Amino acid sequence: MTSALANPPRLSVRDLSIGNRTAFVHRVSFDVRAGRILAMVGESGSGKTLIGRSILRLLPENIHQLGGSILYHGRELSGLSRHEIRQLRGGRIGMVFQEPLVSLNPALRIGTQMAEGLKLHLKLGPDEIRGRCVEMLKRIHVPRPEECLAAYPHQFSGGMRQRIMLASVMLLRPDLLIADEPTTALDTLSQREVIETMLELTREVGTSVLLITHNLGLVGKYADDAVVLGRGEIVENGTASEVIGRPRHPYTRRLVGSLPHRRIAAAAPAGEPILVARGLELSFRVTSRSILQAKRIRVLRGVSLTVRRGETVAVVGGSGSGKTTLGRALLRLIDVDHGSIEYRSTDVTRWSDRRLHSFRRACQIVFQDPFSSLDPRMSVDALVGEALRHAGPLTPAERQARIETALSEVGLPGHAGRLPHQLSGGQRQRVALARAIVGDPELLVADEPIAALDMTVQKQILELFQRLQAQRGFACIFISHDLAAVQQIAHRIVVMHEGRIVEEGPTDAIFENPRHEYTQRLLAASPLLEAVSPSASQAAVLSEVEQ
Amino acid sequence: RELRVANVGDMRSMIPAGTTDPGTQVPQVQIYEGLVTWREDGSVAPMLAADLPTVSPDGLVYTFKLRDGLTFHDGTPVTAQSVVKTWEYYLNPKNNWVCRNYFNSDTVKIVGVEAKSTTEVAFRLAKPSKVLLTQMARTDCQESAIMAESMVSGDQKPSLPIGTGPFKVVSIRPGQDITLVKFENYKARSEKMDGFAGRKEALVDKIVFVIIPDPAASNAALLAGNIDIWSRIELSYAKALASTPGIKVDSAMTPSTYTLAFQTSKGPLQSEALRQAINYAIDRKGMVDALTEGHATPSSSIIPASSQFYASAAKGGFDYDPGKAAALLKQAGYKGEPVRITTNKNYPMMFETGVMVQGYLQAVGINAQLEVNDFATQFSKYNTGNYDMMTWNYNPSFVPGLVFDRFTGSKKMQASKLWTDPEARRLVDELLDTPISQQQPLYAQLQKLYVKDAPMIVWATGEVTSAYRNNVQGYASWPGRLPRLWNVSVK
Amino acid sequence: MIGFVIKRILGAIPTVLLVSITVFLLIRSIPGDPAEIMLGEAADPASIAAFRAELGLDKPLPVQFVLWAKHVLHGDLGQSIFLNQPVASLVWQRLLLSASIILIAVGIATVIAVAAGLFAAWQQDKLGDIAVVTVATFGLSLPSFWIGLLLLLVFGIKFGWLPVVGYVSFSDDPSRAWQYLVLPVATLVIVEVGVLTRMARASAVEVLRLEYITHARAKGLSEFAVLFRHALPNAFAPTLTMVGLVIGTLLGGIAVVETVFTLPGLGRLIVEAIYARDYPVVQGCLLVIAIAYVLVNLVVDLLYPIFDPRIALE
Amino acid sequence: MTARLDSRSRLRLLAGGLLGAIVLALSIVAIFWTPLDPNRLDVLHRLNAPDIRNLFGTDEFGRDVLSRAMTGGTTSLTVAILTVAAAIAVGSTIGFLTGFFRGWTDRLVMILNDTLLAFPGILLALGLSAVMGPRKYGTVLALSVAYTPKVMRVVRGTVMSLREREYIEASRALGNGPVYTLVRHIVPNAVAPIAVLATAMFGWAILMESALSFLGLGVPPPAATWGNMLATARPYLTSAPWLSVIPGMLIAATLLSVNLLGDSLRDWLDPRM
Ligand SMILES: Nc1ncnc2c1ncn2[C@@H]1O[C@H](COP(=O)(O)OP(=O)(O)OP(=O)(O)O)[C@@H](O)[C@H]1O
Ligand SMILES: Nc1ncnc2c1ncn2[C@@H]1O[C@H](COP(=O)(O)OP(=O)(O)OP(=O)(O)O)[C@@H](O)[C@H]1O
Ligand SMILES: [Mg+2]
Ligand SMILES: [Mg+2]
Repeated sequence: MTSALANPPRLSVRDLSIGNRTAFVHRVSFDVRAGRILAMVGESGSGKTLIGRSILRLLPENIHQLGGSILYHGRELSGLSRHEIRQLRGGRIGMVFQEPLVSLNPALRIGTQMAEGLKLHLKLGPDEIRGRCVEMLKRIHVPRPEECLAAYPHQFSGGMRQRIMLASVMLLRPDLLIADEPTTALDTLSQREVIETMLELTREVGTSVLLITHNLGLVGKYADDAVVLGRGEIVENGTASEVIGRPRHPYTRRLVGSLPHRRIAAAAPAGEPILVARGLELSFRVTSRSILQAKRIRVLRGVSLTVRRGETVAVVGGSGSGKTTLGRALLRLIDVDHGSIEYRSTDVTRWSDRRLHSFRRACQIVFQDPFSSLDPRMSVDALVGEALRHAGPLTPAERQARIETALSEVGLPGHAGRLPHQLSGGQRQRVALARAIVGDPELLVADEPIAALDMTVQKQILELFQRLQAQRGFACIFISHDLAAVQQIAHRIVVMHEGRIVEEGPTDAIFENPRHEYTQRLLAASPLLEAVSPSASQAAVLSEVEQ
Repeated sequence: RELRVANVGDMRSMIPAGTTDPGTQVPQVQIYEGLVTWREDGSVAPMLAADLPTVSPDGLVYTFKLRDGLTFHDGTPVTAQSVVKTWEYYLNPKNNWVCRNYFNSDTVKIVGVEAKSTTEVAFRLAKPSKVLLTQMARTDCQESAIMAESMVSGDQKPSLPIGTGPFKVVSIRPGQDITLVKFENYKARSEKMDGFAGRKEALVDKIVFVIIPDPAASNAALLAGNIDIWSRIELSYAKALASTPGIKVDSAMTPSTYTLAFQTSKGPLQSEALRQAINYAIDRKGMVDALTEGHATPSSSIIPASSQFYASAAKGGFDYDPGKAAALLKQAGYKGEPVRITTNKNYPMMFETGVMVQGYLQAVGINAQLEVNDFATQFSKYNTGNYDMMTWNYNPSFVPGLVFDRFTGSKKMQASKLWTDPEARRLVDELLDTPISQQQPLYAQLQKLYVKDAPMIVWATGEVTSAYRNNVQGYASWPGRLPRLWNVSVK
Repeated sequence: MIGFVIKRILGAIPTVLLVSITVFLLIRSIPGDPAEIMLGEAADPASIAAFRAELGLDKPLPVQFVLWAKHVLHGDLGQSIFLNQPVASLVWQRLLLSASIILIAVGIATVIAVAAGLFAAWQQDKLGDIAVVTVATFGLSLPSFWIGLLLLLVFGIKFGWLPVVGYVSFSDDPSRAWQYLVLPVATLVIVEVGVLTRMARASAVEVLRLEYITHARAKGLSEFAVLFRHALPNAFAPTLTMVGLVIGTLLGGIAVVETVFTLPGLGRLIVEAIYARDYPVVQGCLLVIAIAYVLVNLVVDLLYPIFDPRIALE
Repeated sequence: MTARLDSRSRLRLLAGGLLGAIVLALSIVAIFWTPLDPNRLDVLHRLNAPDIRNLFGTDEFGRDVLSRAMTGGTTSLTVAILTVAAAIAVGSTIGFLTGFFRGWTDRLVMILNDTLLAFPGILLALGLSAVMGPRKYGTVLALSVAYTPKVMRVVRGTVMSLREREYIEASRALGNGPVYTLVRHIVPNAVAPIAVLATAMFGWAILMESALSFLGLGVPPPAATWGNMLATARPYLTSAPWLSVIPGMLIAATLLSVNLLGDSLRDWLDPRM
């Protein structure tokens, strides 16, 4: 790593404040230097996304830059005309958004969306555009790139969409790339592939990168410099190795210290089974416009699973392997084609919603995409309070107390009146969590519950799970890409691959002795997990989190 | 040289008087001719017949002689056989000819039509009648016009009407237009034009009847020069049109009366005093001003103001006298029972009449309510007698007696009859059997009876008001109402 | 997709059948009948009854309906009572004209509405938005007969640019035909554009807040491209429902415009046939309208996936 | 929900409210008092241009246009409000229920709905008038019958797309009954298209009344409505323009107000404002 000082800043942010009536970001200053990668880490809700967006003047309505300056190659960005800023967007400064799944236009073909920037900024002809797109898609390992250009976003799995987003931004060889959590939706295998392709490309072009992430592993491995944000202010600033290796500020210390650690010898409690699924088969109808008839794709192919009281079962597997679908099917949110689901020894596979009353109350779910699972018109307390409708008679005060407890347990006090769109990604996820636990469920299906959370909050949530489990003995199906978290919390692991359970066993057994070839690959993508211990050295921390 | 004329609707029947709506009548009058027709003074004149028929001494056989050299539009000659075929068609109940009733009633009953030679044809009656020729010449029956044989025999009906008139039809596009061209082989009479009679000469090569149901559109079309003649204008436009340069508006009194029918045998209007009160309650002058822009003559007489008998016979009608109306109401013991005025919006004039009458009736304390239907519904109500009072106009005739004939009689025979007084019916029968010169006292008697019974409201004698562009020459409104497009040229 | 189309068409049979039966009963339950109208005011009851019998109106209604339906299944819609033409050809000619006016007008109205709606949504609450909304509201406040007449007065009479009455079909003289369609089309556009604009605006407002719009901006696209390439297709789907409804309504409701401009279209034909109680024509028209309506819905449904590829045909 | 209106919305609310208040006030006053008798014929003063006696002029029967416009407002607004309320109430209830629950009732209702939609309004109106006879509330009934299927279709479409949203599934997962989910989550999120349709229908109802009165199903004459004032003003478009301008302006003002208020309502319900 070269010295930061010898290198003039490409992007220089000085005393930046952002907010509406109150400031969410206070006087933040940092530099991104030529060819270097600046990682921005920090608390969820600390303003990272807002800072990224403010550079391109793309703040949400009602939120404004309140003060400070953003200099790009020494030019003040906030003083540029609309036309000038448009020249920069995409062409010079590329941006990958935090929610890649909703960043592609559902109505336009991938090819059209990729070509747009090229046509606009580089004025290329159609053939050349096509050539470049195909080449780029090949580089990021999208199979059949020619067909891909003619397809629509919804025809791809989450991981693929995230890669496509990145490709379309990198196609233009920007001078500065702002990447806001570019890998959250990816499994370990894809995550590594994507981040490495991205960095390879930036290195080729000499792009500077502002990488916003919760993943300290990424920071340690790839970033040159790092800034740490806490409550809208910069608390620490330096080279990545300094910040992670010798954290000075208490928050940074906590952050680094919150890295998940392996639970030692946690034997699965042998409670009575709550939910037993046998031979679940499920397929979706998909209509493709090119082919004149509908076909069905099989998503679950004979999945059997038992969850016992007090037990946490982790479901891991590649993107698109059917984990979410399994979770939804288990809770009878979608109907299976074959197989049976027993709740407390009663077959509920074909019960109507009406009869499922007590089942629904006892089994809760945290959806993978918290934003779309929250009614946009309801405030946080109303959303959480809704889960208490069936919790027996409560006085308004009791009710309020329980809502507040749940919110503070997930680390979100004082946001009760907010609406979902006024929250950061991590905050939304915690609302969903609070809603799921407020009613004391027997079983919780948690679909990627911590993907958007920073390490400290992650830790808090994982601890919360463990505590609740100890106190109330509830069972949990924990769907996650995050093997470190899985290792910490799960008693048992189920590995899914292409709709089948390919391997199943106690956590330790799986981690130590994976038998199935796919499991082995999945674990191999995070090769140094073995070396982890709670009191890790700097090197160990780095390797541990590089999943 | 082409004449473009607005027509309110499609020609709904190829057969003369197959239906009696104006959209059908106006083009047919240019196409068809009967044995006899009207002069402007109301007398009957020969048309296809060389002269008026000879009548056998017993008054049962009328023999017509056809003019020589007449041909139909399809080139076939007009013969006595054509007349027989046409009349057999008319009289055959299966063909449902609209006017069959007029020749199959107590007054006139034709029992046979025979060809005496190629040009001579005889009509045999069941009993002598004074009105055979009058009925035959009826305009609303299209002069009982003679059609080519292909129109009446055979299964394959031609798609265009084939008559003998000065114009023949070359194309019909429903909803759009009817195109007529000059009939080159037309053989005109030598007498000068008088009413529908006399010399007819096509001075334009082509007439296009443009079908325009909407008065506002007709008005616009005339202003824009897209049509040359709007033969019966909507009177709301009269004033504005008259003041437009390049457009002439002219008006002629016709024997038509504007009327409202009463239901005299049930409902509130059984009361004679109430009916009279209503007649006194309306301001006929005001209605003429407001509804016709002055293009009508206020009158309460059943005898049209255009009639020669009007001046002498139509005395002692109803004046506008709200005070008298109030007194009559008291006499009738009227206590606010609702009186329905049935009208329709298909004919704006009828609707507005209803509105005004309602206004006047309410002003004297009659609880009048408008019931607006579509015309067909109203028609059905008229036929079944299901109404209290109704805006209703009769097809006019140069012989007022023929109109009386239509509404006078027993409701038991026909629910649509209004004037059920047997004495009135007797007088009408007598009238139809009396030569014109001796009719005056009978009309006077009828009028007196009418004022007492008040079976309807008559509020004005109508006019026909046309508007046309200045380049049209030889055209004028006339009492016969239907536009005559022969002897008309365009500059 | 072919399966979908076939299924939808088969699924429309109950609708068409129901429309036919209702029309059949309804039109006959309204007082007045063709015999009375044909024979006129002077007719006596006996001849009316005879005429009714001739038209087959004396038979019980179910028998009449079955007879009619049987003919329809053999492709025979019957003969108009008043117009000297078979119903099928009459309806077909009229439908062509009405359909072309409606489609052109709704097409233009949709284009204008979507553009204006997008613009208004983009300018949300600014001057441009207020202007668009106000103009659209005025369009909603004026009846078509009034607008049509005003256009006639101005362009037909005052300037004399366009003919006031008459009609020349495209097959007769394509170079003149358009002249007769300009004003009616303009009238319909003015009448319908208001509601479509408001609908487009409402959905565009929602769409413009979505993340991929911000992303499109982040690519450096001009606002025009953002609006028309990215927001339009997504905002269009809800407007499409409305477009389908408007076309459906106009199929039966274009009579006013056709009357004002004296066009021989289907709307006028229905109204005139209803007034004249020309039963075969009314039934024929309604049958055709019901089928056309079903087809319009089908096309709308088939168009949906083009604007929103996530929607699957089911 | 708390009011979250920003200054622009407040301005809009104010403008819409003011316009609406004026129109409404005129119409309410007309119930008790009009400058002149709105139905009194006065043939001596036909088609008078506006002057001191008749502020808005007189019509073809010499009736005072101002007085007629005022009573016409009462009638038109009553008809429009009742029609829109009925159509929205019935149409959206059915639309919500069938769109949400689907099943064979949905299919049946859709067939009926399509039947009504494919039916030209005029025949419907004539049929209704034949069945009921002309009545004041016949207009409301006829218009409601004509508009209900439209509302239903729009609502059903919206509901069908909303019910696929994940937060609806989340509500199910919480054990909420379908009715609760419908009322609490679907209805509030379907307000925008319904509001647009309702405001448009308000205008249609006012105008359609004139078309219906053409068929004899409108408000019985001589009572004025804005719609039939416009219709009868047609022959006098050039010679007596005040006859069309006054009702036209009143309709426009009403619709503008309704639209502005509708937008305010939407803003108020909109989480993002
Ligand atoms: N549209 C908005 N209206 C009001 N507040 C907002 C809005 N968007 C974001 N905020 C608030 O601004 C703060 C910063 O949000 P931001 O999205 O930048 O956080 P973040 O650091 O990206 O968090 P995360 O890691 O969870 O994505 C949060 O407290 C959030 O609640
Ligand atoms: N509604 C749907 N219609 C059609 N296909 C679907 C649908 N939902 C999911 N799929 C497909 O089913 C497969 C499994 O999806 P699922 O969401 O269960 O994957 P996952 O294991 O949760 O993946 P990820 O890790 O990306 O969340 C994927 O290929 C996906 O494309
Ligand atoms: Mg963020
Ligand atoms: Mg998933």
